[in-house]
Amino acid sequence: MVKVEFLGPIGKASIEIEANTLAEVSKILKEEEDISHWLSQCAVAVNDVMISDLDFSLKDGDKISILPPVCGG
Amino acid sequence: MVKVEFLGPIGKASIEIEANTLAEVSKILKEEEDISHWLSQCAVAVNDVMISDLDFSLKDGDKISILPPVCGG
Amino acid sequence: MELYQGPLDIKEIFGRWLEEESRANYGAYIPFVGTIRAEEGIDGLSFDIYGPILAVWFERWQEIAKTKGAKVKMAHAVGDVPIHTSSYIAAVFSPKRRVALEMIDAFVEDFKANAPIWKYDLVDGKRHYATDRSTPMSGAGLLA
Amino acid sequence: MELYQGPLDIKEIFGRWLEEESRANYGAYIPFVGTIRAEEGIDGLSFDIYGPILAVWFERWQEIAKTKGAKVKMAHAVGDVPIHTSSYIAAVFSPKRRVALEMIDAFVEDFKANAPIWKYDLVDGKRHYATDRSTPMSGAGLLA
Repeated sequence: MVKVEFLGPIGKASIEIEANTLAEVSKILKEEEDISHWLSQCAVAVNDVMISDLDFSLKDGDKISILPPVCGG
Repeated sequence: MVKVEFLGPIGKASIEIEANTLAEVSKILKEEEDISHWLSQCAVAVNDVMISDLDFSLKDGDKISILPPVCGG
Repeated sequence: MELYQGPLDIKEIFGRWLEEESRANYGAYIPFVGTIRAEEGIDGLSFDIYGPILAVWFERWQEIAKTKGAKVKMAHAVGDVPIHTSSYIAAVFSPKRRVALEMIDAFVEDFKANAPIWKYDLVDGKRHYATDRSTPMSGAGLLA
Repeated sequence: MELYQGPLDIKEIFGRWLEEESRANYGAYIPFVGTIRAEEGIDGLSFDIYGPILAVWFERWQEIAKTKGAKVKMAHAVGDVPIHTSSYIAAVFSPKRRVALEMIDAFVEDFKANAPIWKYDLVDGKRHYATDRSTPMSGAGLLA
């Protein structure tokens, strides 16, 4: 199981899913009605490290963060 | 008569000279032993306005400032 | 890196940073202060921050600064920040001015684009996500 | 434009400027603080300033800033400034960050090149003109 957190304005509670790669996470999230439309705008981190590889493999207990468009300052 | 002031590190007292243009000022200052070697590095102001024209004409009472290389900050 | 609930005490932070580095022999200290502007009927802005990734982002900048003999600092507000008060201060210290002038620009721009902070307009006590002013982070769209 | 005998009280100036503009709806405030570095056995630096031409120089920058909706401020020390104290603070206020980031760079660089200020190293109580670090002003050599 891995945990998926939705940050900032997405406003959705964390979920736990079974996934071995980010590609599998993608597949599952695309089916979530309230999240799928965010995905094209969101970056991804695994255990607080930004990741840009869809084949990145996950292990049990990993934390995946979904980061929508930012505007600090 | 115009007054010529030597600013910053030049360390020379002001002088009063007869001159109708900056070209005439140049001619006179080149003959001053303690100032001539500064001239290639110095900018010039007339009545506190920076001037870059040697033909600039002067009137009685004008103040000419000789400004050596700067380093503020 | 400093995070505060509500508006920043800019004078306190500026002065403390000045003192912290007063013996470090830096010739240039350039802070950038971000203040909430009154516009479009907002009462202020509100911010969410994801601290762990902000810390990683900031650590990378500390390394970049170190390679140039410089130092970076930053503080940001969490939650509501009324107009005419400040939500952000970032600063670069460096021995020479060119490094500091170039780094404050790069640091502030990268902060804007890649720090995990979300901004909301505050209107009548409600938060409205600032969609139009927000930027997708590097690598956005991976899961789409 | 503010000139002070000896080192600047940077915290006082920074805080006062912040307050002066606190209702002017600027989103960005970028000060540049210049501090005397300990190097080559100097006790400090010393400065001569020719006020009238500095005022003209600064007035031109106020005009440039105004055309971009921004504001510039500056303060500089006259006379002796010991190491680890500050001789210079300049600042830009502007509604948006890009204008402020670009203007503080241009303002500080032009100041360095064209403000009528002369710098001396202080060693054993004596002033030595900083020839090697000084720059001829625009138009230098006219009378040569």
